[in-house]
Amino acid sequence: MKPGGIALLEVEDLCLSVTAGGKSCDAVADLSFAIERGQIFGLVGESGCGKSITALALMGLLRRPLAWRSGKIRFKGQEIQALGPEAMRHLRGKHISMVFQEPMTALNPLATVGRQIAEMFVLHEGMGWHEAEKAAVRALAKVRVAAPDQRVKDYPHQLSGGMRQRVVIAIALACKPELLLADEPTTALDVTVQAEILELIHDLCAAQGTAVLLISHDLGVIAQSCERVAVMYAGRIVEEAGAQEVFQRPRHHYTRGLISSLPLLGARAINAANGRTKLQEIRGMVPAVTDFPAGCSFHPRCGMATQACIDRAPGLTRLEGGASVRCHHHA
Amino acid sequence: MWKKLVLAAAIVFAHGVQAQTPETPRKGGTIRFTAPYGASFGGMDIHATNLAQDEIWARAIHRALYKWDSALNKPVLELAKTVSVSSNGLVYTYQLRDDAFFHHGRRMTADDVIWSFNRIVEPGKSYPGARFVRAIKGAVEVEKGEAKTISGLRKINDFTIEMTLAQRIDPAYNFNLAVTAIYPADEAVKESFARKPIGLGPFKFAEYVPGSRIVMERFDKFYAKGKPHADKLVIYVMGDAAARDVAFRNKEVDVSVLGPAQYVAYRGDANLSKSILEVTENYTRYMGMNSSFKPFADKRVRQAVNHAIDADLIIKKMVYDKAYRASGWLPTTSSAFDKNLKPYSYDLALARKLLTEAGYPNGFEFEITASSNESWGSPIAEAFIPMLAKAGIKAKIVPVDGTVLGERVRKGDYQAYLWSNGSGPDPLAALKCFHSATPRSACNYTEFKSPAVDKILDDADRMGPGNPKRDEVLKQANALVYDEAPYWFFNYNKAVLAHQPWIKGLQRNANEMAWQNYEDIWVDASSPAAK
Amino acid sequence: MTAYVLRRLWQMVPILLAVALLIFVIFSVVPGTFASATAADGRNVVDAQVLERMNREFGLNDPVHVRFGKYVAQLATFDLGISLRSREPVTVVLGQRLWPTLQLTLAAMLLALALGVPLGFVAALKSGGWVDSLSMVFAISGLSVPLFWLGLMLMYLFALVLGWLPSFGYGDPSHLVLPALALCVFPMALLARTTRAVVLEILHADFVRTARAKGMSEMRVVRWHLVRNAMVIVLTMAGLQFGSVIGQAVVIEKLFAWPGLGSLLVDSVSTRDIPVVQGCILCIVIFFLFSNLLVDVLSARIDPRIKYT
Amino acid sequence: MRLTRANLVLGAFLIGAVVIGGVLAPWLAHTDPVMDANLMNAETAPGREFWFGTDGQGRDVYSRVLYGARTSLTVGIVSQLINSVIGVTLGVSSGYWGGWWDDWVSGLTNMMLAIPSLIFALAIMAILSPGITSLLIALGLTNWSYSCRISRAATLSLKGQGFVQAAKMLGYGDVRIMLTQILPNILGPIIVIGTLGMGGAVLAEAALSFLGLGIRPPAPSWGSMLSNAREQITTAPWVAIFPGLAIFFTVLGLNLLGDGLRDLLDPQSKARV
Repeated sequence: MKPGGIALLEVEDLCLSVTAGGKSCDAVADLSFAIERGQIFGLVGESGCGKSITALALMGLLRRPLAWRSGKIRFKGQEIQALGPEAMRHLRGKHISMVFQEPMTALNPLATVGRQIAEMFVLHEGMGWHEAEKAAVRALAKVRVAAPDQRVKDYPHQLSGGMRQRVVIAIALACKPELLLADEPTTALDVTVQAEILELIHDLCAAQGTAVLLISHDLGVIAQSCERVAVMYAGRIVEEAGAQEVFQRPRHHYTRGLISSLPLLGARAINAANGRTKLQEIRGMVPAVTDFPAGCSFHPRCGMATQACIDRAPGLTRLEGGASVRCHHHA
Repeated sequence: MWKKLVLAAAIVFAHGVQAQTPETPRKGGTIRFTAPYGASFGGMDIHATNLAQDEIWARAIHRALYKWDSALNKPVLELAKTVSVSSNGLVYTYQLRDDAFFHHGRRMTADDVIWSFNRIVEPGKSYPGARFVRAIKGAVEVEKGEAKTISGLRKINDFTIEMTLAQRIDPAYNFNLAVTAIYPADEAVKESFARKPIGLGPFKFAEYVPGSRIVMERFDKFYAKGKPHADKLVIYVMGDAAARDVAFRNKEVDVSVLGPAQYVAYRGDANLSKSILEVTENYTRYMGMNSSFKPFADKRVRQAVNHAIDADLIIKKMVYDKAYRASGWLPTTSSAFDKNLKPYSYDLALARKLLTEAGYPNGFEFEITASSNESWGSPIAEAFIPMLAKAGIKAKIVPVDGTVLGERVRKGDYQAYLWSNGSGPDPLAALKCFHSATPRSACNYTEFKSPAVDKILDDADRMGPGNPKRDEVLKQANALVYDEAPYWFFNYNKAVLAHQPWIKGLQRNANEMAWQNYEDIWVDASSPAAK
Repeated sequence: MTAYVLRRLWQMVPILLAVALLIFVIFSVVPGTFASATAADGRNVVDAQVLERMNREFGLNDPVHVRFGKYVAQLATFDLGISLRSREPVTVVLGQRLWPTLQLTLAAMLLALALGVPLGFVAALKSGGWVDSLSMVFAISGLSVPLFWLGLMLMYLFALVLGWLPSFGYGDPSHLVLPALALCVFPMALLARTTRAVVLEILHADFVRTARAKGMSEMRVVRWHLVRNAMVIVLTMAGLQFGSVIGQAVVIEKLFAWPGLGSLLVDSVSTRDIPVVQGCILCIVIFFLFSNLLVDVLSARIDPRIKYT
Repeated sequence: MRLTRANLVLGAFLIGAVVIGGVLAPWLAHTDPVMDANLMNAETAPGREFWFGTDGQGRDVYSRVLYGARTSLTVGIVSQLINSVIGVTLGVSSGYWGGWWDDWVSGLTNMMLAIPSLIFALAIMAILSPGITSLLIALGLTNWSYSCRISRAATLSLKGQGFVQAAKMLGYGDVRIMLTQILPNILGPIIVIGTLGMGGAVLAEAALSFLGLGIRPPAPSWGSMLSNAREQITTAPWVAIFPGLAIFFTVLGLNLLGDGLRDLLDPQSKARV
């Protein structure tokens, strides 16, 4: 997108479908964004917006009933959306890796964490098991786990949630990937641990030059670490801009709603912008994939909706400074 | 029709040939016999069990004083060469064989016989053979613990024994089953005997796999010269008839006792029909009618039942002619069988008339206690219930277990029951079940009472065994019983043994077809187990 | 671990006692006695005196509480009494039948595992395809056939029509094939269904997604992460199945004249050889409890989350 | 998803056919299944007059199979009802009350699980006289451990939930809470277990018949018909084939129905059994 250099990851008009009851619907549509090398890119929105599906699509892990429909995903200039399973497999883990939301279940309960980390080295670095297990100790040390040579012998159920997420991160970063997809990496963790984990991701990626796609429903998490942010609603990006800009000048009413529902940061930002003091929630709920409303999909919940919003889906409006918004009445 | 006749002729012919041209028995090979009555044998102590199943193997290993001769249809001397009877018919002096050896090599003597009989009436135990030994004077005292040894048994010398009877009976009928087998006095007291029996029979014990088979080998010192013919005898326990059928057709076993359904299948099969052995067994199938159940107290009602059921049709259609219509209690193989007696006619009008005379013009209702046996249980009742209904009699089945049947019947806890009981080989013993002095718990299950029958039976008793006139007298009793109709007389079983073509020398044993004298059986070279 | 096994063994004692009590109660009210059963075939004129003496010899006339007292006293010394029919100690009688039953049920279980588990795996991995549909139709049909009928049909087919195998008997391995085959169908069908369900569940588990995200091939995912996880549940299921297999062995043993506990049980029930009946049932229960213990120990070895507590 | 529906539909269709056949037996049947034995017609092959042929006693197999549906359905339904009532009562009460009662019920359940149900049923059949009532008792008393365990576990987890607590605060009695708050919530899995158990009961009836301890003739029951016909397989195969098919399709229908119901009523618990 940026003229000149090729972005690490470019997503263009991506359309992903979900099949339910014999009917196929678009869970994600017209999705376009780009991530630069080393950049931390935030993808934010309520649950059910299509964030996780997008991440799975990037990993090539869409499984029935989800499927790719159209659009392009370019990784280092190479189109990967239609890559064969074998080629995709070589990309996964080695070049693009992922941290999942639920550290409690993301690890195999019957294998030691050491072995689960070591698998990465066996798979991608061609190491033998013995060697790989030594590498696993080092990888565990890197994610700041105390006594890693002991911990590698532990089973997941013996570790705390934060520890497990560290293990998951160690696995994800084991082979120094160029892109890390972090899907709600801290949601399931205690608040105290959340910051540590975010910091860990931030530091390690910076050190390795790994770009991060940080997915969260929590704007606070995004605000803490991202350079650029895209806001998703009902399968579409409704606003994309630099992190600062989004928080200071939210243009889409959905973004505003999200920010105003934030206790700490939100209160401050909205105070500055609108002079409101009360915490607000967005009324209503995210519609189900099968019945995304016509027109602007946000209109049933939007306080500013007009007849135009009901009749017509808004297109993406590009604004100065590389920002863009999808709203008939953007600020 | 012609086809059937030809077939029948072929069967007769095939059997005729077998009987007429005696082939030279071949030595060697294995006889693969089956024991069809249940899924196991009782154990290796044959004195302890009187189940038909156990007698099947015991005849190979053990010998009693007499043995059943199927050709003569009576028991003959086996372990004794001669016997002399005193003039009062109570003292029997046996000259024992001096060439009978036990399987461990020792010669049998009079001591073994005396020891064995004493064991059978041992007071603490309840060996079923006691009921036979009880005929010897002094046995009852031993049984009750009042005496140490049976006073009626006396050893004259090693091979001579004197037996004094308590009453005039023919001991041949008492001492031909393996429950009265002669044990080696020295070995039988050992604990190992219960696992590794030793006897006088033609085959010696080799292996016993409980629930599966007994394997026996030829005993070379068996007293009958040149016998047994086969090297080995295996008896498989095979309780399920359908499974036995598969094994037999698959040539895995040499003989199979057939039920009615299989009988018709085998008869219809060109190959299988060639080797079927039939005999009328000493069993009479019947429905007992309780004289204390009011309607059945009247002889006319009981006769009406006999007239109302088309027994011939049931025999033809359901039993597939695997039985002979009963015309009296004593079966065709009995020495006192009366061929002049005609079966009750199937005559509904007569049945109704008899019922009306008895005061039941509209019939009555009763219950039939029956087990599930296909030949003398509820299936038969199912077939005749509709027939009785036509005469106005409503019958209902009370299904019971085989074990419970006997108990109920002995207690008189029934209105009617279906059963099959032994009616031979000794006609007097068989008819004594109709003597008013015989208690219900023994075998007078319907508490039959007839002074005329009692008198005849008492007379016959006095005549003593061997009296040629006795059978004639017994025929009268049989006819009287038949006319009184304490039972619905159904049929005499035709026992059917299917055998492979290579098995020769099987006997038609009227007591139980599966009881064979194995020493006479031989296997020709075409058997898969001929080696 | 030894302590664990010992404690589990100790826990079996009350169950066994309860079972012993229960079967005693059941068979103390059973109609008919051994004595009446010996005369039940109607072959021999029954001798009332012998029957009476039998009842006396075996203490069948004693009042229930006296018999129960004797029974408990015997149990306390691991004595199961004397078989009424063969007059041998029940323990000896059972001892002769134990190995055949063990052989049959183990063979059937192993066969069921060896056939059912891979079938379930393939069905789950090819879920929705024709292999899946076909194997599940096969499995659900296998659960719907009367066992003795299945056995009889196998007998007809393999022994009579094809002549490949003996139809009955006991001894060399060829005799084991047909009964084990018949007996394995039911647990096999159940295991195939269970395995399929478990594997499908695991295929959607987060850690499998993690494994895929690692860049593992499906083959590796299955080998490294799926098999062991599925095995824990399948094993537990198999352990529970063992009980019903022992129960169904009664039918198969009777049909194939297999000399195991099952055919002994049926025969002893019909001859009212009550001590043997009681022994058989106790033996089968012990059998089942031990197999469960074995499964629990094995599961604990595979699954680190299960502790020996 | 689509497979589930196919299961449900096929299962319901098969069971529907059996139920209709059983209920309408007096109208659909050509003859009385017990009384119309006519030996003149014994073992007639299937044809226009006797659609499924006749058996050894000359009875119409078609009519007997229809009436047999009544027996089999009665056996299946009643025995499973007994099982469910016992299992749920013990399971819910032990889960709800806990304490010594729970220990006691757990012990009982363990014991029941340890005795294979077929063997238990066999023992009970031995002490009762053969017949349908005995069979119902034998099969009804021996198979409740599953529903007991499931309902106990469900009760334990429901007990802590808001609506139960609320009902307690409203002063509802224990029994009322169990009946109105807990029972409706565990009905789904119990129905599934019951449906699958019915299939098991029909098969158990056949197995017991084979062992000589089932329903005795002349009552038409598929198990005893099949078991009695096994010796006639070479002469009159139809006597065995039709009751055999009836058993197969009924149990198949119940299994399919149970599977379908499970996916419908109890989606979490997948096909574990």
